[in-house]
Amino acid sequence: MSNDIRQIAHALLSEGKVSSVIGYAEGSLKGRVQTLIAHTAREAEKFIFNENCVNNLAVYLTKSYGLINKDKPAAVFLKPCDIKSVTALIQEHQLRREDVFIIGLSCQGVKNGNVMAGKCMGCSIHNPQYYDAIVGETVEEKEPGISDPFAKVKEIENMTTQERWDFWMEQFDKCIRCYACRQACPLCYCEECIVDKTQPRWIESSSHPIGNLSWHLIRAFHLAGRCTGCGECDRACHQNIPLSLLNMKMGKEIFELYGYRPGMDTEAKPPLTEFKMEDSEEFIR
Amino acid sequence: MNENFEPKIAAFVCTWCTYTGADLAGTSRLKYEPNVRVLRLPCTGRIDFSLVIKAFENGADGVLISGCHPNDCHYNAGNFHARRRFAIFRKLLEFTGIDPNRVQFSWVSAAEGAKWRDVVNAVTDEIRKLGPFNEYQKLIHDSFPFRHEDSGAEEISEKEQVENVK
Amino acid sequence: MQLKLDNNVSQFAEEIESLSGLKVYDCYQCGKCSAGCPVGQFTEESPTRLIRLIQLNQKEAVLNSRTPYLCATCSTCSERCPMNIDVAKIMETVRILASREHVKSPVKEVAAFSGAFLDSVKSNGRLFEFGMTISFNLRNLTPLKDAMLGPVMLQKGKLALWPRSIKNKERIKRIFEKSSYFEPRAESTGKKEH
Amino acid sequence: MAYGYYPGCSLHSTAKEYGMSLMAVCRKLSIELNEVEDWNCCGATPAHTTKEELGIALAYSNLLNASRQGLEEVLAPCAACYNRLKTAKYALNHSELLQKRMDEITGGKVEHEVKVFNILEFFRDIYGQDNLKAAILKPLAGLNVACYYGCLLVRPSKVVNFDDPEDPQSMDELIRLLGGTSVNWSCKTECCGGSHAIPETDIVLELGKRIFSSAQSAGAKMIAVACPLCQANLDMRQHQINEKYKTDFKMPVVYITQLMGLALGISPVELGLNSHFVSTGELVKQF
Amino acid sequence: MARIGVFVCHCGENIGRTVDCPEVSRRAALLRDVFYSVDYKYMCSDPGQNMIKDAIREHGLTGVVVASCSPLMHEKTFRRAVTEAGMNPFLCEIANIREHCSWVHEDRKAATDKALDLIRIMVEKVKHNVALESIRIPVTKKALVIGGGIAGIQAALDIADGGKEVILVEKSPSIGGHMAQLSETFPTLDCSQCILTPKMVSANTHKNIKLYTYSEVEKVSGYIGNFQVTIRKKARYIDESVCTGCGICQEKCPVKKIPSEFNEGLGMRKAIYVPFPQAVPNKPVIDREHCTKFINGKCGACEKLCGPKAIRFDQTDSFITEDIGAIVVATGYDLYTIDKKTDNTLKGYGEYGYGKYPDVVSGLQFERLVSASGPTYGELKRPSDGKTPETIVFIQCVGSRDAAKGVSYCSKICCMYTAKHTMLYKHKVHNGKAFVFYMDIRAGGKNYDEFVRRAIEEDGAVYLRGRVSKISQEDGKLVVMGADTLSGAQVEIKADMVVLATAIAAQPDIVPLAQKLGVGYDQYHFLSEAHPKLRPVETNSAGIFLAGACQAPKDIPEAVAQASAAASKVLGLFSSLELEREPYVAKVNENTCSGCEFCLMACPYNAIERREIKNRRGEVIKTVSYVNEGKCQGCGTCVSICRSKSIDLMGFTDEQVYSQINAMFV
Repeated sequence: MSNDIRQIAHALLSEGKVSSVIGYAEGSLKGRVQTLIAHTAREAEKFIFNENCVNNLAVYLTKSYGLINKDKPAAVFLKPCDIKSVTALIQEHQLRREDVFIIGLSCQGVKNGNVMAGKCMGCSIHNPQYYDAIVGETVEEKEPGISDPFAKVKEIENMTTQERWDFWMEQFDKCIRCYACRQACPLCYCEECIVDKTQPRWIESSSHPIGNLSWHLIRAFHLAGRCTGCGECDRACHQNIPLSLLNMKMGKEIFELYGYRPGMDTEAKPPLTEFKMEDSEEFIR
Repeated sequence: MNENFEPKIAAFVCTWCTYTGADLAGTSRLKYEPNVRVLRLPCTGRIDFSLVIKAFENGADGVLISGCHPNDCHYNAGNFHARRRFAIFRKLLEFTGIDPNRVQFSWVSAAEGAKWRDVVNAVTDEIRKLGPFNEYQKLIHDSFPFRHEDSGAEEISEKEQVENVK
Repeated sequence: MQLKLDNNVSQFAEEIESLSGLKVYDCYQCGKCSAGCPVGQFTEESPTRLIRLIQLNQKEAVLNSRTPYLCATCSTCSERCPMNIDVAKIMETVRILASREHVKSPVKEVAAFSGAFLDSVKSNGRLFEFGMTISFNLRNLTPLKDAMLGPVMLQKGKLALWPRSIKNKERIKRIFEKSSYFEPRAESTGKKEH
Repeated sequence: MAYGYYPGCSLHSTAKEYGMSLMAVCRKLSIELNEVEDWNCCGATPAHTTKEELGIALAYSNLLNASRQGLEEVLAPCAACYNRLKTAKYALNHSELLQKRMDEITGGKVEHEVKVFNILEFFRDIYGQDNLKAAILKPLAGLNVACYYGCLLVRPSKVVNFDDPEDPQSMDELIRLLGGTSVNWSCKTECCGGSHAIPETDIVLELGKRIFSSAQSAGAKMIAVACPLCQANLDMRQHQINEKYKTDFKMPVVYITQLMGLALGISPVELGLNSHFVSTGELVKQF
Repeated sequence: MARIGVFVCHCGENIGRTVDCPEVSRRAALLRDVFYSVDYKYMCSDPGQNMIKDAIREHGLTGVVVASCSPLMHEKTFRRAVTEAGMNPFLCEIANIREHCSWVHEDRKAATDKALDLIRIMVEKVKHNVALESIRIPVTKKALVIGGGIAGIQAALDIADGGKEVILVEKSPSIGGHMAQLSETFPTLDCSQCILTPKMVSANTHKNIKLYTYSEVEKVSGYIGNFQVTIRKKARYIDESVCTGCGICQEKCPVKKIPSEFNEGLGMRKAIYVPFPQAVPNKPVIDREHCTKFINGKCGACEKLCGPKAIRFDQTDSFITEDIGAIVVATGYDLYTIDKKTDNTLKGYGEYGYGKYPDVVSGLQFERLVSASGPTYGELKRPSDGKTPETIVFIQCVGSRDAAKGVSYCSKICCMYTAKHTMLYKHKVHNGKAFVFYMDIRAGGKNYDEFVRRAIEEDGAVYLRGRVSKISQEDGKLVVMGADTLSGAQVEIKADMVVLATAIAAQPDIVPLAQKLGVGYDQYHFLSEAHPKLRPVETNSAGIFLAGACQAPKDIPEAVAQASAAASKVLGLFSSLELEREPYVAKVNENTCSGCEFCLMACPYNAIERREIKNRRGEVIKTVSYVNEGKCQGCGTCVSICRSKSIDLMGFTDEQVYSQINAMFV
């Protein structure tokens, strides 16, 4: 498979179809991969794809990396799940369709460290649905590895209010506010994050309990109806805060209430920018 | 929970329906609990969920959000947007262990002075039952060891003036 | 005639609604059902009036009305009702309810016919017209009704003399035993279809 | 071509010429009909006006047999049977509760969907008009026919969902296809009181009279039907009507399949045209 | 450093009774940044207002909080007062200690504490208030009226008589609308055209009205006072400036058999035609569907015979763009189609045989049959054989109040025009009999019920309460099978003619127009007013008004009344040089906006647009949101939706709200 990858990358660059190709290359450590941004056909030789390619390269398509808005599109290798992020970026006008060349990778699931990544266990799409080119023969679609991807979420839902509070306070207490979660998230592209806003300061910046709680509440809510569940926030957090649980919960509620799944349609209206007359209001007096 | 505890409740209301309805409650001399502090905004559409968080950070035991009934919104749709926003936000609070009943939502029209009274009383009563928001108070205390719980705002010491101005 | 009404005025209507899954109070008495009813000139209460009586809780009058028995179940009323009420179904419901509550049919011929018909089906699994006609006429105490038709039909080979039963009669027996008066309906009945 | 066939009680007796003519036509067109094994009575009006579930169950048990037999398309020539089978299907599609009950009552479950067709649908949609056209030997030239659909073929439209309930056309099209003329008249879907054929004679006489006079004033020489009840009613009662209302109707009431048979060159006797109460002589003469 | 003044009002006893005002003012003085605090019996009185003005001057206050009644009562008063003292009005805020405090609480201490809290909250807000200028929007004093029926004509004339310019756009070749088709009008039975024609003529000749017939609104942009409207002038294939309307072309045109729209298909017209004799303008139009010249290039008779040489076969649609200040929508109604839908959704009134039996006609067709200008020149002859109907049946609520086959609403005018029809009938056929099937008689209105009674008592119309189930044809008669629920009997009438009072429906092509205008519409596509009771002629799009049946079924008097109302709204708007609006609008911080366009999607007013930020070399660096102040109504929905807080709402800024919350509980 890695061969096809190099071929297509080589072709795209040598024929000058794209300004750069974003992909995976062997990492310095065994079993780790690193991101490679190739600008010349020669570099394309380093590209690989294997079960260690867990990270979501869509993040490099956010403006801050300066790889888009060139005269030519940027090509990027994406797993079916990563493509959702690109869809979302296009939907949210952060990326013009013509500025990206999506090379879809069929994927059997990837590893996080030496265990299968959580997102893969609940995954049910293994072949790209939306792409410009595709490499690797289509793999057979199979049911999610685990019966219920929301098991952990439900576990927390079943706790008492007090237990939930204690659980999250313990988690948030670990937060050192390094914002790695923000950095890793393809959808945290705001030019100025609300947390950096000082006039007024909505979120206490120091990593004390109040600031941490506010930050994680606001982060979770800002991703409600947008998060595509790539799980990069979890991976990025050195404090091992299960951040994606909050996003999953939001996603679950959004789907149950408004039947919306993020990252599926570049033309769709995000659920919190629209409404229906008949939306539920059981909680309103 | 303690019966003689007086909850602090922040209310965010829209000008056109609820605020006017509350005015009507006044002109009709209806009596209700004095625990609510009303903050007037043009529309529930303007009520960002972070206002709720801010209210808790400032020691509120409960929050009440109120606006126009569906289809009555002066701005056509602000209340519909708010409805979705808070339907989801409540779920988030609940999930993180904050009792969603601390954030109450109601439709009160400009004609519903009596309903405003009932809502305020009911909400005050409910929050009173829930008791003071100790969990959050504790966070506040741990975060701002220097902030005095009840510095009566007026008669502020020089020290604090400096504290707060910076 | 005088109607004595009280707070239970909608009791019967609600009973009919929950049994039939139809919305009785949707009827605004336009009369279109009555206008097109093929048996209209043979009935005392028009369908419109019958539904009105249901709306006004006149259970006894309704269960004893001849209209539901004379209804030819042609569904013209249901087809043309501006409020999408299946009027024929209401007739059917009243009839079934009456038999469930053992109200004697005011139109004995129809009752007798149904009885005879179902007996025949029950015992043979199929209809055996000749036997059925005879048994109907006996039940109906009009042994010679349509007697002149009989021979002609026989000669034209249109009445089979011996019942052609089906093999698996158990199945029919079971159906007759287990079937209840009304089909089960969830609480939220009367979903209108447009 | 082989299809499922649900004759229903009448086609073996009162409507035997309907059965005969249908068989003759199918033989001619080499259509193979497999009778639903051990079928039972659909229950007709008495069943569903006595017990709602009985009406559904009797029909359902036939669908059950059909599906066990592996039949996917079943022809129900009798309009009443057709209507009952369709009603059962409709009711079941709209209520899972009912489906459960039926499984209990009949002790079985329909494995696959069994499509039910009336005679007109069958020849129009399944066999195909072109095929039929090709097989015509003696067009019904100069034959003025009043197509009578009655109630059960077209109503309730949301259940049978077959043709326009107010002004259906499928039988008229068929007649035209056979080379005949279908008159434009207004009693196409009026009720003949069929279900009261035996108990409430007065009603059927009145309704029958209306239908005949309408057909006559529209210039029809005969009435074509696709329902044994209608046929029996209008044919058997015609002289009673004449007696009661001092009218002089001499209007053969024939099955659509009999007319098809004539057009396909089948002998009148084979089509049972001799077993009518009102003489079909005039008609037969031409063939 | 802020210098805030607090002014506590006793409102006589109203506040003073429960709130210890002197105490409140004393403690307010201790609040941070409060440099002046005073209480007084009546702050809204002149002496009270002077206290405020003086304090501003003497102490150089930067902000004022008046603790008094609701801002909805006296905010304007006090803001005017501070302005007189040279302070920007938006630096004055009200703390509502009456409606929200003294009147609703009994415990004096609690009330006093709350009053102080409310003041503190407003003090914190006013500290962050900034001087704002009311938004002034220039107004183009030219109105657009869409639709040339009676409502549109009336609105246009009223505005024009008010001395303002009007553009009147009508999609058909002549103005006049449905009213021009009517024979006589209820409840007075005066001839429709006698009262309408003069109005049509003056609409055409009025110096302030520019008339575009056979034209449609193509595009609408802009906002109140400043719309840009593009009008498509469809090709008539006639040079109107040359055509004298002599009519020779119409006379000589060989294509005769085209059903006339004006006569509801009961009469025929030519391929080049003037829709009706009194048409305005009296200029023909060529129907290229049927014109032989367009079909096969032959003929061209009209061209040859036209004296002034006005025929232009090569003419194409032209476009005109106009600057418009206000728009009146008067697009009127259409009739519900009675006959079975082609898409075979077993709907339609098959049972009434409309379209099948020629003598079953619609109400509007009946109008044409009894109209002096109609195909029979006012003589009532039935379509099938020209025979005068001796028995006629009118059926009301055909399509109306019919959830199954039509619409659920009441079409409102049918009861009246059916009564009128029975009279017109009786006046033309003295020995005839008219039967009416109805469900309810809805004749609310001046002299309306009297009118219906007249039909029954004087003209002998027989009213039967019930719907009709079926109409069939036997021996040249229409057999009407109905019911009379009052007697509980079936009714059969052998009639010569049947008239169906068909439902009023919205214009079939209204939705695209409504969307161009940004005007809402209901499930039946009738346009939505801003408030059902208090703003019946306005829409939720500022500067766009409604007149006539485009909003809901209406009769002529109502349509005319609403048209005049809309006109006066327009004139009111035009009476000022500029519009002044509270400056509570959203503003975008273009530096931090990342252009996700969530605000743009959520804005209820489409007030948010895209703006491209370019560098010196003119290359687009990024696209951001931009608020159109003219359209923004200041709801703030965008503010809550913006994740990066890059939008703020003037008057209710993040900073103001934030500091208010901080001041809530201490």
